[in-house]
Amino acid sequence: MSQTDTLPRQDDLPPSFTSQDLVTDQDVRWCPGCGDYSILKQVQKVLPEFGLKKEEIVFVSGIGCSSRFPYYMNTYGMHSIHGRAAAIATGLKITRPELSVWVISGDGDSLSIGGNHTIHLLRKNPDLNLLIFNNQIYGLTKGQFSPTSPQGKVTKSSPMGSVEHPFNPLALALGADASFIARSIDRDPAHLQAMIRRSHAHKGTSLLEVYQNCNVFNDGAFFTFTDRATKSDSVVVLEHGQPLLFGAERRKGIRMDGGGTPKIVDLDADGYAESDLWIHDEKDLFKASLLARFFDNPTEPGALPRPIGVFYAVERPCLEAMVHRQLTYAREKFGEGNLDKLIEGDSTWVIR
Amino acid sequence: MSQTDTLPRQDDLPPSFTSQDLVTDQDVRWCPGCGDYSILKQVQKVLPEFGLKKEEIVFVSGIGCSSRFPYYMNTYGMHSIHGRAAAIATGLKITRPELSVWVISGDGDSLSIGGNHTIHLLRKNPDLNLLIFNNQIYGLTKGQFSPTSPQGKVTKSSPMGSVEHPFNPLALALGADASFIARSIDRDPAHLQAMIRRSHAHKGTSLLEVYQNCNVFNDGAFFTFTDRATKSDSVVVLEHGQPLLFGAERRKGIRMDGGGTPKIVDLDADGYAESDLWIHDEKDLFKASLLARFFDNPTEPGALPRPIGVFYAVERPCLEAMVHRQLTYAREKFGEGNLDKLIEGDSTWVIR
Amino acid sequence: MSNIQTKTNVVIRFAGDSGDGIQLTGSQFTTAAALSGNDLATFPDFPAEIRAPAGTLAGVSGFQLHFGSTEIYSPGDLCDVLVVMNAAALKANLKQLKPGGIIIANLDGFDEKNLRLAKYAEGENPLNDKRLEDYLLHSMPITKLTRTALKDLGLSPREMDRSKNMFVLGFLYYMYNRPLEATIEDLQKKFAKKPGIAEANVRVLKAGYSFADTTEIQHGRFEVKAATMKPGTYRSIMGNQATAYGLVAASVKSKLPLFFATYPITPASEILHELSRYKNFGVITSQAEDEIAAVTSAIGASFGGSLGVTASAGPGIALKTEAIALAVMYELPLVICNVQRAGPSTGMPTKMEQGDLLQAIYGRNGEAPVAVVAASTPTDCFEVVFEACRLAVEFMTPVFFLSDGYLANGAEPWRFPKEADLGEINVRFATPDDKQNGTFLPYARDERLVRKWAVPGTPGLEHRIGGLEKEDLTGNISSDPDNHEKMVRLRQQKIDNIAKSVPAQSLDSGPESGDLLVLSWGSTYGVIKTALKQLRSEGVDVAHAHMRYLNPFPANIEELLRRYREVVVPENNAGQLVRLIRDKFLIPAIPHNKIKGQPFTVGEIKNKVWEILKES
Amino acid sequence: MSNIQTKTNVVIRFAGDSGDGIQLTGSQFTTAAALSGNDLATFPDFPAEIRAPAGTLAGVSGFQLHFGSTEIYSPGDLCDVLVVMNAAALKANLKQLKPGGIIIANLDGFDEKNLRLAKYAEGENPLNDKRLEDYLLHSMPITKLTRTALKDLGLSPREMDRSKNMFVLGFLYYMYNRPLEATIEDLQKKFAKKPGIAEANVRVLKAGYSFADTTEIQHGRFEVKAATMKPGTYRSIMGNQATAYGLVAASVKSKLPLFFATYPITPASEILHELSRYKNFGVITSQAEDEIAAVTSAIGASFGGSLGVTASAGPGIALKTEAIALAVMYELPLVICNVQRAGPSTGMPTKMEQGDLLQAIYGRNGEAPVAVVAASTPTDCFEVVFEACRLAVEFMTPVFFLSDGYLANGAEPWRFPKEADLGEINVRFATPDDKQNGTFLPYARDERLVRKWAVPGTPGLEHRIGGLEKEDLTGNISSDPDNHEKMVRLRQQKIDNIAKSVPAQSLDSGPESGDLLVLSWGSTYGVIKTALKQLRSEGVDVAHAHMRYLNPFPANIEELLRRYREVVVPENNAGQLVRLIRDKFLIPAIPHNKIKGQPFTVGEIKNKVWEILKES
Ligand SMILES: Cc1ncc(C[n+]2csc(CCOP(=O)(O)OP(=O)(O)O)c2C)c(N)n1
Ligand SMILES: Cc1ncc(C[n+]2csc(CCOP(=O)(O)OP(=O)(O)O)c2C)c(N)n1
Ligand code: SF4
Ligand code: SF4
Ligand SMILES: [Mg+2]
Ligand SMILES: [Mg+2]
Repeated sequence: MSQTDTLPRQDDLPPSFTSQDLVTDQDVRWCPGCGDYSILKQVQKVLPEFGLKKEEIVFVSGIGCSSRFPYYMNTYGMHSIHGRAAAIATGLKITRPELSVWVISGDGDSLSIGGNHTIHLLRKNPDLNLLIFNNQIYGLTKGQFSPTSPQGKVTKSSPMGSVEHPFNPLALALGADASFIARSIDRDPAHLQAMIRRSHAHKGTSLLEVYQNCNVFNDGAFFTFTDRATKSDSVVVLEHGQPLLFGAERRKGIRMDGGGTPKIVDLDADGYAESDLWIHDEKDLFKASLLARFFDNPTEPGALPRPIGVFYAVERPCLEAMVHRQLTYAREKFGEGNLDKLIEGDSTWVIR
Repeated sequence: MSQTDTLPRQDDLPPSFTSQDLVTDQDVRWCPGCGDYSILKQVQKVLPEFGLKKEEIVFVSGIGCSSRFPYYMNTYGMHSIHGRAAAIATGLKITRPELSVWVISGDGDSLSIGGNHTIHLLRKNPDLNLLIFNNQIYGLTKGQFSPTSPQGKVTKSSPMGSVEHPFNPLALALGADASFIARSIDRDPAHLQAMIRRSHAHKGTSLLEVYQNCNVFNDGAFFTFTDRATKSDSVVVLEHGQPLLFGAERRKGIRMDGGGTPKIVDLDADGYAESDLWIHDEKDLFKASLLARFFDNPTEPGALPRPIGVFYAVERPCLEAMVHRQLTYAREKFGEGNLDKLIEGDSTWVIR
Repeated sequence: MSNIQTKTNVVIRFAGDSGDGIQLTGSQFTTAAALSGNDLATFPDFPAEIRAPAGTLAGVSGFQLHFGSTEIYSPGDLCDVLVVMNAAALKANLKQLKPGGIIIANLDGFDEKNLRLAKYAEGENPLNDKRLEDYLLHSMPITKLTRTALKDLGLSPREMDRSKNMFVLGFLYYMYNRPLEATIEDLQKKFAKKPGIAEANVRVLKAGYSFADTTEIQHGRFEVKAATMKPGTYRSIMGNQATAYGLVAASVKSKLPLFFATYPITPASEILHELSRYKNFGVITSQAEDEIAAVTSAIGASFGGSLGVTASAGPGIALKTEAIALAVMYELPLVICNVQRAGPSTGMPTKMEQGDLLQAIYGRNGEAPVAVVAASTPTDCFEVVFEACRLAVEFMTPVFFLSDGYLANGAEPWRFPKEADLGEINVRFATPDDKQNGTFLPYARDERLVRKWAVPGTPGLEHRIGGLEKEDLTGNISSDPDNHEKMVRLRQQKIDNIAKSVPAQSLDSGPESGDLLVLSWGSTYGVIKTALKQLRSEGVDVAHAHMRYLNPFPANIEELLRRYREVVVPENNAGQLVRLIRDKFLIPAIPHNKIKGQPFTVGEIKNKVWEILKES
Repeated sequence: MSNIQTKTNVVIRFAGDSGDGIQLTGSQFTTAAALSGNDLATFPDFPAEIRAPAGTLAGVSGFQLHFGSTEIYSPGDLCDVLVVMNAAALKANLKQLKPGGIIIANLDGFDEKNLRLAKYAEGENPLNDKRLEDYLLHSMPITKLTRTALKDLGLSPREMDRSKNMFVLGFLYYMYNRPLEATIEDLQKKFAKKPGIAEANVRVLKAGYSFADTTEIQHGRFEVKAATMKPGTYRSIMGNQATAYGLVAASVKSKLPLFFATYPITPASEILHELSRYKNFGVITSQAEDEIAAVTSAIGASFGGSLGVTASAGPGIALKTEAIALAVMYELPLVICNVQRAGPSTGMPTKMEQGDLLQAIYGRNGEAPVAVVAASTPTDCFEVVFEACRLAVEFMTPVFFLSDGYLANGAEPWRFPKEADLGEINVRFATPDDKQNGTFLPYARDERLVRKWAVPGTPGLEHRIGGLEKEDLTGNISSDPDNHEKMVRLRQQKIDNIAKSVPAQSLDSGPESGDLLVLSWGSTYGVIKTALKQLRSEGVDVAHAHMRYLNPFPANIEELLRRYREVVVPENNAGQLVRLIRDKFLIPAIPHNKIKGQPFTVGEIKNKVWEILKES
């Protein structure tokens, strides 16, 4: 049974709007062939399933190619300033907990200029969905390296190769106490849809990193993970409770030794059973940390496959819920605020 | 043999200045009893050992009580703006690799407003030393909760208790690919000195978190770890290659089970030998990740002890070294830049 | 009782270590004065350090109180009475004392250590010095007397010393013939759960009173009668507190939930501290990770239909400028409270200045007009921030509310309003009916050029807003040249239209036309009013207009200015309003500047007026 | 050859999809014109999108070239020749073509799909339309002809289509009687490693040339003779490139290593791209995590003795304001390059504007004066940014260098200087000898009020600097009121002293006194110069002064302005310099504003002059 089928569905009501209703009258202005198109399409595809009303949905973005997204979604939307979408969305969600809030961001937007808001968002954990379109490049400004570009990357601003060690976005997110992290790929629509559903279903901040091809400035950054020829050997799909299997015949697996070191094994040659393998557990922070570190260069021999799927998902209280609990408690304890009493204070005198 | 003795000493020359030479003529203006005094003292104590010249040392800070530090160090110094010391220091270190650069910061300065510069500093890894004085409070602005204050903390700005889940600074640092993380405590001068030495000795960015008592706005936040009565049961001192032992008689230890779960054992009652215990390995990222997550409330029964010491220390190339390597390479390849040639370019014409 | 002199007003300055409870003593005496019906104004003068080492000059904390039986507009220049708890306090404050003034000194704060810390020369003690000859000196061992009074209560010396400010208070109550009862009641209420402490405080209060009665001051008792103030019920309030109340009031009157997001900074933090206590008003406070997150989350809340407010000072305001321009583009309500402090950069955080006016008006990239209003007194903060909220909501625009460190911490009596007396704030939400031919135009405008607020959750009004230039009416992205110019001018005109919705600029005092108009804004109000009142009593009648609306200007301002031969603009900066006036009207307004982190004195204003009148 | 008309100048506008290589074709023709000795100016007009869907109006990219045998100062208003690669390009640009002008159209870009994407009505094709009757239309199936020319090379259609811009180029070379050789050589050099591509390009170039020769344009050939320019060696250069060179030059002349830190942003990014290639000059470029890190790391580098420079635009500049004020307090050199773009907020990133002048001057908290200089032409960027570095280093201050999107991407011929011709930049480092009586005073000043640069590594000069107000001379923290006022005034006076070190404001053209002075700054220079030249030839002699130094003003500016009855200030904003002039001198300078994200046209300037002269 695939993960896609077992996902919780929010509601059994028939959808109040269709994917087509989500299309705006604005021409989509991404480059032809850009991976953003697929992400847009999958979001438009699954949103109607959630039993939401269209007017309850808000997309908030920063600046970047990816951040044009809200203009193409016929919901409420804010295209804002570079790096600040997470903070804007936090203000919106705290004050309007009933809205379904989606943050759309790029690797530059959320990890370079917006890095601080991203880590604080994750620790505070309001119930919203953060989608990072990671193309390992600055698209909108025409091709400089980003904080996720691999070291040595030659770009307009790094003609001799970038000297910067890149972030591992999911490892960073775990360090910031994220309650939900997942990864998917623009060119795997079914998986991407499943991950969007999971993001939505999670109570708390869900971070979904989407590998996205920028065919103009960083074409092929993820081809190993999407090309028919290399894909099955270089990607491992995480499913809760299932062993880490990959390869064309799903006969390669990953085991963990005592010290926490992952090892690739061949079920046939090495004589292991599936039950000997690493069983994925979304609730296990330690395992999730290890999986986030599966970050080998996929073209190198013996490289660990890159995981996609939900790495980690645990519930902890949402920011807005705690905020409103305090408001309720204060009203219970002190009564609804009375402006005249507040202004008057404790100590007055009368002049006649 | 204690860790303090085995630390690498930079140089065998006699010190060119004394601790007393590091004292400035400015009155120290921290509150009497503030933990900052001890940190200042230990830094002044060990700096002369490093074989540096006084004029090669620069202290850079942001804003906060802690950030007043440079004014009290008779070296070069910059007291800057809130949260930006890491970025300032990066610019300085890239351009002047031969200087010994120290960043002094508070939990608000480096983890709230300065969070982005901190994580980017760690990933870029210039060879400088970042000391975070973590008092779990905003001192200078008179007592609001900080991003390290425990949830529920009642402060001036959270009269019903803070609703925010705090950062675990060392976990965050590991997520940002820090190459060196350590923790010490203001009230343990010998250990603090050792950690300052280790920070200095590390090639790359060294992050030293110092638990610091703010006796005015957050008195006692770390008393469990410093009080004679509770200290030995609630602190475990990490030493490379040594088992995780603690308790008054050092007869309590920590074991790791297969899944990466730490467990407290009593060597006497449970019949374990020291060799059964978790042996600390500074080079092991996964052990370090687990140790960083030893973050229990120390007053709760059965709480894991809070580790102090060097959690993690690995070498990877320093930013400034790579930058200068490219400059050298460019000069070798293209020759020293010739301004006239540059300006002239490839394609000129002559008007007579 | 016969030897009690009557005075119309008195300035007392309390000075000592932060640890001496100076601010507390000051506030308590203030309350007593207020309860006796005096008008008053206060000025706390903090050191920059949290707790600088005791006894040092850097650690001296001050609190000045001006109270009287006449109307009081400022905390006064020099003081009549100087209370000093130690040698450093005397050294730092003596120049603030009027010739012949009274000094009340704690002898125990003048021991060798204290004298050394205060950097007096070896062997020198000012109390025994000829320099004090011209003053009336009451010196007494306050610490010892306090300890003696508490001997049998089993308190530690440190605990005992905490009450020593009560001794001063008791002494002053006797000196100014104030009853002790109200304060005693107050103490007993306040420490109801710690009767020991209540007892200690009351004892020491009485000890101070008795000490004054039985010892020195037979020939130095004064009485300050109740002021003839407008009848009504009063309370005392500080500027930041008034700001917080004003925000809550705007939330109540507009029926918009208040979302207040900020990052702590001196001297704005108390607004956060206050508001975080009003959760039963539905007020949400958010202490953000930085100023940018604060302002942007307020913008997010505002998009959602809350009253989005942020507050900061100095460097924190600088960080918000990018986001404020976004709110200009969005045309959403946003109130930015700037409690100005001395700059530039970190500057002098605990000192006041009016240095951020031009930044508020011009400090953004591109043509990004916003409204700017400024408060003139601590109580005025209430009204003006309320007005800022009204303008923000009614004109769908960011509004700067300017206060400063002097207003923030200064206190004055407040004839507070009732909710029912407050003006209306009219919110215009878009409804599904706002669709025209089936489409919603988020940037359609009314006759004032204001768009409606279309809030998520409203069916059929789904729309996108952004910081890119937008097409007129639809709000779609547009880089059409003519559209851009049109939108820039529309946004400017909308702000200019605010002038039609605010009162004409009035004269505060003085002749309708004539030789000289003093034009001012912000916290200089009280001092200038006092100075001009004094000048008037000296036969010089000069006009005074005080501006609340700094952008746009009230419609009649030019006409008003042209009625005077000269216009002088006193400001605690290097000249900012004066530049706007000169640019807009080509009127040769004269700057008068003080950039010391301190308010003007009455004398400094009077002298300038004399100087101008003499020259012209 | 007899039917070749001679023209003094020609404006060609190239338009098509970004994918059509419009910018490349434009640049190549520019090079050809330059090599023939024409003077010229160019104006690229990018769409906001990276690659908007092919064929749409939003995706149209433009490049305008003005070349001539006389001096050329601006890219021209309307064009003589319009090259359109598709229907959308025609629709978007037709209004820019002079009546009777020439259209060169790619027939293959006018198929049904393209017409639909360009939003022409069903069945309508402008090429067959009466609307084009007034123009001379050359339409040809460029795509097809290109493919035919390349048939036998085994290239894919996509690869072949990449060369179609060469066809246009060949066609134009014939039309303007230019030799092909230089370009052919160029192509062979450029594609030395890909001879197939070189071959393809050359073939298509020749095909276009032959097509023109053998077909249509017997009656439409022109010649533009070489301009009589100042003798010397020239190259063509764009503004951002010139800025990068200017920075390298300042580094070389001052012997200070250049540290350039920035965060990418349109239209400033090319400065980073350029500088990142000059590592053999010791130039360090740092692409920081955000604009705040960029400016603060430049400050850190500057403390260490490097020439610290940062660059940005619009929202990015807004983010730097807090840190710039820190550099004001530090009194360290810092150059901030602001390549202005249309605002507010994100605005129109690829369009130009002069909207950030008041922000540069007033956009910080507190009194934080900095120097501000602005470039007037692409080549002027070199000189002015060099001067910005000189002022920063010699006066130990932040300096704003203002450029804009129009200068950044515009090209012009440059009679480039030699290193030896460049001015000096005098660095004054403190040395151990600067200690006075054993102590070093980091804030001791020379007669110009400039402190020395004391760099880590210098023994004995250990000192601390900070953003808190500092005591005069020592730099220690001080909140002394008089000291604060003194320091504020010292910092202001130091900036004012810069006026003594810069040339007096000169007239660019026109009478020494008279009816009207046109006062301008920044990229309006060329257009205004052209307009006034034309007016002069029409008998109206109006004066023109163009300001490079915007803060402080040159010392003689007031005297200069007062020599004219009227002063008009054209600006691509809502009026900024004009406010400074009116405030400072109370001169009723008249604003003339265009806020369309586009430079003025010559006509717009001329009309305004006419209007003023008529009125007065
Ligand atoms: C404050 C600010 N700084 C810089 C920019 C310029 N800018 C716009 S998008 C962007 C980065 C885009 O990269 P990313 O976030 O990865 O998005 P992508 O375009 O790749 O989807 C930059 C640097 C800006 N608009 N605002
Ligand atoms: C831009 C800016 N925002 C806010 C402040 C006010 N401020 C100064 S220090 C500080 C926080 C201090 O906390 P921390 O960094 O933990 O240092 P501590 O005082 O506790 O040592 C704040 C909010 C400031 N000076 N500048
Ligand atoms: S530049 Fe890259 S990321 Fe941006 S729209 Fe084009 S292909 Fe997509
Ligand atoms: S407030 Fe706290 S951290 Fe600051 S100096 Fe005082 S004790 Fe230290
Ligand atoms: Mg990207
Ligand atoms: Mg702290």
